[in-house]
Amino acid sequence: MDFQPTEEQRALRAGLREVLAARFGQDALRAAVAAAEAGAPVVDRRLWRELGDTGFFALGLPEEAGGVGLGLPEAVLLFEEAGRALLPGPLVATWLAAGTVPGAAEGRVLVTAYDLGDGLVTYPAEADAVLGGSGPAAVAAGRPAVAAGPAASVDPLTPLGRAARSEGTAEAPGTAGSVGTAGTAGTPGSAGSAGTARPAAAGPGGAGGPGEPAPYRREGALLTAALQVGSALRTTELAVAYAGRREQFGRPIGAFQAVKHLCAQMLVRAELARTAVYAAAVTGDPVETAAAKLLADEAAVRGARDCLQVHGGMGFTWEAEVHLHLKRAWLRAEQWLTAAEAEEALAADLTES
Amino acid sequence: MDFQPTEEQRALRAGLREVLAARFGQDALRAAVAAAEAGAPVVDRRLWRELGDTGFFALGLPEEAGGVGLGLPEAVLLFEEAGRALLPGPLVATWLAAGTVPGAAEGRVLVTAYDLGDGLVTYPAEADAVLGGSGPAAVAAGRPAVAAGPAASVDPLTPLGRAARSEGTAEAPGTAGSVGTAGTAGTPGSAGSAGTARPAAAGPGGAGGPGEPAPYRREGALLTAALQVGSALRTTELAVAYAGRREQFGRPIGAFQAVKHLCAQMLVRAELARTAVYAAAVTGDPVETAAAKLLADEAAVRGARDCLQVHGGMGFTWEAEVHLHLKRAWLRAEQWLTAAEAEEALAADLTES
Amino acid sequence: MDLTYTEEEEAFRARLRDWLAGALAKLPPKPSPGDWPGRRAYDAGWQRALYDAGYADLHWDASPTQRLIFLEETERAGAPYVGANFVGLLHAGPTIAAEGTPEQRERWLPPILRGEEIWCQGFSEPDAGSDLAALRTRAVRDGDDYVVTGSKIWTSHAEVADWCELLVRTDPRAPRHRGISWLAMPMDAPGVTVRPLRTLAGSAEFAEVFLDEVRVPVRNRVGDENDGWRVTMVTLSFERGTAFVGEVVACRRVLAELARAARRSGRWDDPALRRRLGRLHAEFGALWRLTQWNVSEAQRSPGGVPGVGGSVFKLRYSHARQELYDAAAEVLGARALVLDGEGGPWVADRLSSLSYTIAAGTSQIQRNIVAERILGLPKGG
Amino acid sequence: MDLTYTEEEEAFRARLRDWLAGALAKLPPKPSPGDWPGRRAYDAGWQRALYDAGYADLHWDASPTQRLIFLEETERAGAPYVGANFVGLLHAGPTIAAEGTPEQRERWLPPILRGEEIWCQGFSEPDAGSDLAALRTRAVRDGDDYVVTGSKIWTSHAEVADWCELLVRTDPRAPRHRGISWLAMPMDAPGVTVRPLRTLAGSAEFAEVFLDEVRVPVRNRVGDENDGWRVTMVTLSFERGTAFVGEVVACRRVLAELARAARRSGRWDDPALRRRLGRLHAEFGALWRLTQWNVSEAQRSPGGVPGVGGSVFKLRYSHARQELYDAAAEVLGARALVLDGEGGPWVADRLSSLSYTIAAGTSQIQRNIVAERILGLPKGG
Repeated sequence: MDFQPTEEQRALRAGLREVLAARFGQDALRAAVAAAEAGAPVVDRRLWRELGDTGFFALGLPEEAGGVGLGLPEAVLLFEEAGRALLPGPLVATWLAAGTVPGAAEGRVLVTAYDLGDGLVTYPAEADAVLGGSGPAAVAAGRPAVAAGPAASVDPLTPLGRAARSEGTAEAPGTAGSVGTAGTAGTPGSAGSAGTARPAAAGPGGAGGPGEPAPYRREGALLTAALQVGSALRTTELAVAYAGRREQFGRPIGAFQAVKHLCAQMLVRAELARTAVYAAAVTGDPVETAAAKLLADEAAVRGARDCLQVHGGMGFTWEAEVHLHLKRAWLRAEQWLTAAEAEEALAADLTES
Repeated sequence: MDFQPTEEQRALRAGLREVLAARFGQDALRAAVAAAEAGAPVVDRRLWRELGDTGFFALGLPEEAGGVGLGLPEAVLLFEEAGRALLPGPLVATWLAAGTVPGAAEGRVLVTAYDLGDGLVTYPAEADAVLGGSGPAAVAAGRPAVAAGPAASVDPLTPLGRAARSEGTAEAPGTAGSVGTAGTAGTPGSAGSAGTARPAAAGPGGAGGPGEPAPYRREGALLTAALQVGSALRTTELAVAYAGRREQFGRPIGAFQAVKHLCAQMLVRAELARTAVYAAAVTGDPVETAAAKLLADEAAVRGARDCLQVHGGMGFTWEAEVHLHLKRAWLRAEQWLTAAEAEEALAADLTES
Repeated sequence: MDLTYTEEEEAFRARLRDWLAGALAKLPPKPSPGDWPGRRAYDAGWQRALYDAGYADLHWDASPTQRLIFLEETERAGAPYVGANFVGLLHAGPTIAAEGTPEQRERWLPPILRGEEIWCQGFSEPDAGSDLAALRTRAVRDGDDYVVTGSKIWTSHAEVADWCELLVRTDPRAPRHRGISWLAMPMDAPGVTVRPLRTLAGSAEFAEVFLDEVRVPVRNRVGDENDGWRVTMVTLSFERGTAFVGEVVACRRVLAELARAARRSGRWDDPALRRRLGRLHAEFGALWRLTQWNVSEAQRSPGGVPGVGGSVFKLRYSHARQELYDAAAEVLGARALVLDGEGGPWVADRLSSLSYTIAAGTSQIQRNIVAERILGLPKGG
Repeated sequence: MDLTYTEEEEAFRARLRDWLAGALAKLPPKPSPGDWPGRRAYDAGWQRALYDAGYADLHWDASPTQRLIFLEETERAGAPYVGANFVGLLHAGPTIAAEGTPEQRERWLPPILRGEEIWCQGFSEPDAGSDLAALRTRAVRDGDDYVVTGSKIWTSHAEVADWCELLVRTDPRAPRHRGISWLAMPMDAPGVTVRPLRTLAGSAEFAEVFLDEVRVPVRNRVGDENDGWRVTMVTLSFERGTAFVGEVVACRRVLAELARAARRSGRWDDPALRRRLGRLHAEFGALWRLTQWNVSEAQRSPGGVPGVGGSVFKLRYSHARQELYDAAAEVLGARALVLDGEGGPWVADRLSSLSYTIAAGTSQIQRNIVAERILGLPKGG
């Protein structure tokens, strides 16, 4: 047993961090917000393509299918970085669609998913395809059917629209246009880790068991949790940096216990969530995935809140990065698996074990 | 409108505080714990009688019935003091039984009640009578019927026993021996306050409405909340005193923000609960009573917990007063109205209003 | 302990209710949030109506109980908020009334009451948030003027204000709290630049005010030179008095609406959510009673300055308000992500509730105040 | 990131499991909590059994992963806790191993491993709780002895211990952390008085130890004179390593029992309670993974000293444990008030869980450590 990331895994993560620092730093983030506000597309297609070139989306596909042949453990490390950078775009759905929707693996198309309740869908105008259906088969149904038009999203970097069917389920509005199943080609897991492969275990015909979400929904929840962990780690860093810099009453506010302890709790939540996400990535276990999503959502939302509190008034400006973390964290908490759903899944497991 | 206590009310409270300081101080408290541990009776009958002489139990009875002719607002002030002093004995049930059970008003008898779930009853060996039944009629049924014998109480100063019927309801095990209804003689409320009277509103035949607890149960919850408020105020004082005295790292621990803020939150909870209790006493409103019990239970339990945290290791000794507050607060939280019941009652009111 | 109102108080309430019913019917349409001149005109018009009906000086001269009734009834009736008149009525006005010369009172108070002049507040600075006394805006005496240079932040209604109550440092060598003075600065003075400040809620409710050698006559100073900190504290103590009465009433209404929304959507069947709302019902009910408690206390002390209950109230209320909007988000589910949908106003209000544990002194500072001033714990840390 | 165990590790686990099955069958009946000699004999007997089977030195010499497997398996099998051997195996022993002379190691280590000598800890003092360096127990050199006077508190197994690892102040003029030395004190030395200390749980798990001019030979000092603080820190770092592995395994078992109890009583139908337990399931699952994470980290660093994960773990775990027993109280309802009823062990465990946010450094101190040492925030406050 060696739960720590390998050298290769660390290098993979560091590589993406470098790419994002160069291609999506503070200025790019502000520019993206300004663009989104002006009604321009949010996602930088060139960057999306570059991500595709690095193998970001094809990470989980077998090498013979043009993929990288790695597994969820590597994926969560990369998604953590994307979450840290607040990178916009339907990263999770496009990753899940790689191997199913042509062009997804290469970063040539944006794929969104019905991963929200109340008939909402992300990136309604920009997405080229939508992943849908609750069964194991992921369905690419062309552009998401947006009936009632766009909805003003609380997160400026995640546009929302109302899907044609809006009964509040995450089902596909139309299941026509099926082009295959997501990643059912047996992807080898990384050496030595159990169950890291894409949903090879569940055949195209059946989900993992009664009440168990389809594998791609489970993976969607896990990768979203990884984004949340990245955000939680980032808001911890932002809070610590500000607390060390900002002076009030003659000393850095980080010298005051109240601020110090807020920061400590942020780190504790982020680190525990990170561990849960890594563990779920390694085991592929649905109960551990539910735990990971639950803890990561909480770490991200509360982390952003506490970061705001540490920043005081200065965190309340539109220009500050903090509110973008909070809004994105709120949004992600509703994606794939909500807290109530996760808690019920965990509770059910308690009496079964 | 003048919500603050009148001079007379303040004097009443100060008077009891003086009596209790003289008759039930730190040493008496420790002696009572030691006696209880040795299997001796917990309640000091002489003190009980003295309380009767001061009008403590007869406070709510009309003057023509030998009472004091005051109302719930005065009662909660007195019960707050009793809670602060950790005075043992079935104070609430005996107060409710005044006018019903002979000798209760004068402090000559101890009256307990079926105010706990799971067939538990307090002071099984010491009580002379038990108040029971869930209807408006309070029933004195002689000594509580203890079937399975005593149960080891978590609170050394509140002995517990198992009642004959133990289906987990708070119903009377036997309703024989009815000697009248509690306080149905129209007691005048204090001047200028609405609905402060004892349960005169509900006739002997019917409770206040569907799902609404019998008036005496409502009063039981309110007076118990007042005891909790007293405990919360006391643990706040204990924490503040210790934090100002105890030095660590070269200064009083109360100079550290972490400790300071714990104490501030204790006060905030206690003060809000106190306000809620006073308001419910003045209005007699069942929804405000539920709010008062909920907030007071929380203030007492969390106050004792925080007090323990402030005291560090020194609060963990048997000799320290802190744990007695915590254990009593746990117990009272289960009496008359639990948090879940209170929350449901409050929720029901939300959609009715 | 008496929660019934006197006959006079009830009569006041009845008259006010009658008047409100008529006055609100004549109200012009509400301007959009970004229309500052429109908002100024709307708020000023409402203040003028209050003035004509004899309710203008309720924040100054009425008994605390009358003020409570006024705030309760206006909120219940859906009357406009104090809006652009906030600083004039609740900060600058009371300060001038308490500390100004007869000439200053004569000059500035009547236009405030009639809704003719709008004030804004120039206290906070980028480097002096909760630590207000760290302010650095300098005022240098030059003949009959102060020459003021610096910048202020979190100023509401700066775009349309006539006057700014300004805190400046007049003696940089004095201890922090000593060398501060209070000035009334005309907003049209040369050198004043206003830049809207967009908040995380996306709106521009606040502004930054930049001061570049602005000349303010010395006669516009209220109180002695370098005595501005004391003068200001008189003002600030009002902020934690009855300032939140209307909001508590509003929160109780919002909570009831939330419960009804939950019933409609079926979320009410979830006991965890239901009990969470029940708990908030207890919370806001008690906060309302705490307001009455604090008002009763103020009523008894002749100065009418609110006691310690203010900090207790603010600590709990700011947290409860955030809890309320978090609960709203739980009721709404994914709809809490949409600004213009069914969750619309709730989502925007949720965003603005985030400032409550920070504005007017962070919760951390409030806890220090409670611990040190009420509980007497040692300073420091 | 690999959570599978190597073949060798799995083989170790299998052997251990086999051995445990046999060894536990031969275990004598468990002594009552108040029977200190009985407890000593029981714990020492179990340690001897471990020794004979080759498992005695797992806390010292085995790889962190083997230690993890050992703790996991012994807890799962219901084997006795480390009990009276705790200080010897986990504090004093490792300190002597790391800092002692060859003679000291030879004298004290083998009897610890064989369960022949029991150690207790004399660190805390009434006036030095979380601020351990404030200790005041004095040791004055007199020839070949130190003469020790003072008192210690929160000492477990003092009644039956042979040795006490004692921190004393040998230079009262040196800065707080400097003038401290580490001594091995024989508990039968004249001048040592042990007084049981009753805790709020009603039990006497701890004792106070009073020292009145106790003579301790200078050769019993481990490390240099006045270097005891550094020597001690080596020891303390072990406490936050794998020390809680068994407890996490136990908590997960308790949680599952709780869920079953809730199903039996019908409380499981309450979604609020159910979800609360579900959340705890996530919590303890993640804490278990965090243990593996920390062990993997220790495995990589040759010294084997646990990293920052220890403080993170302790902060979260101590809180989670209290949450667990609060949840248990909610499941039990009024039965949580009865010590000898159905809620019996849970009620007692709830009481003892209260110490977790205090013992071995309060949560407040732990947060300081995390903020200052891990996050690099400034000291003070």
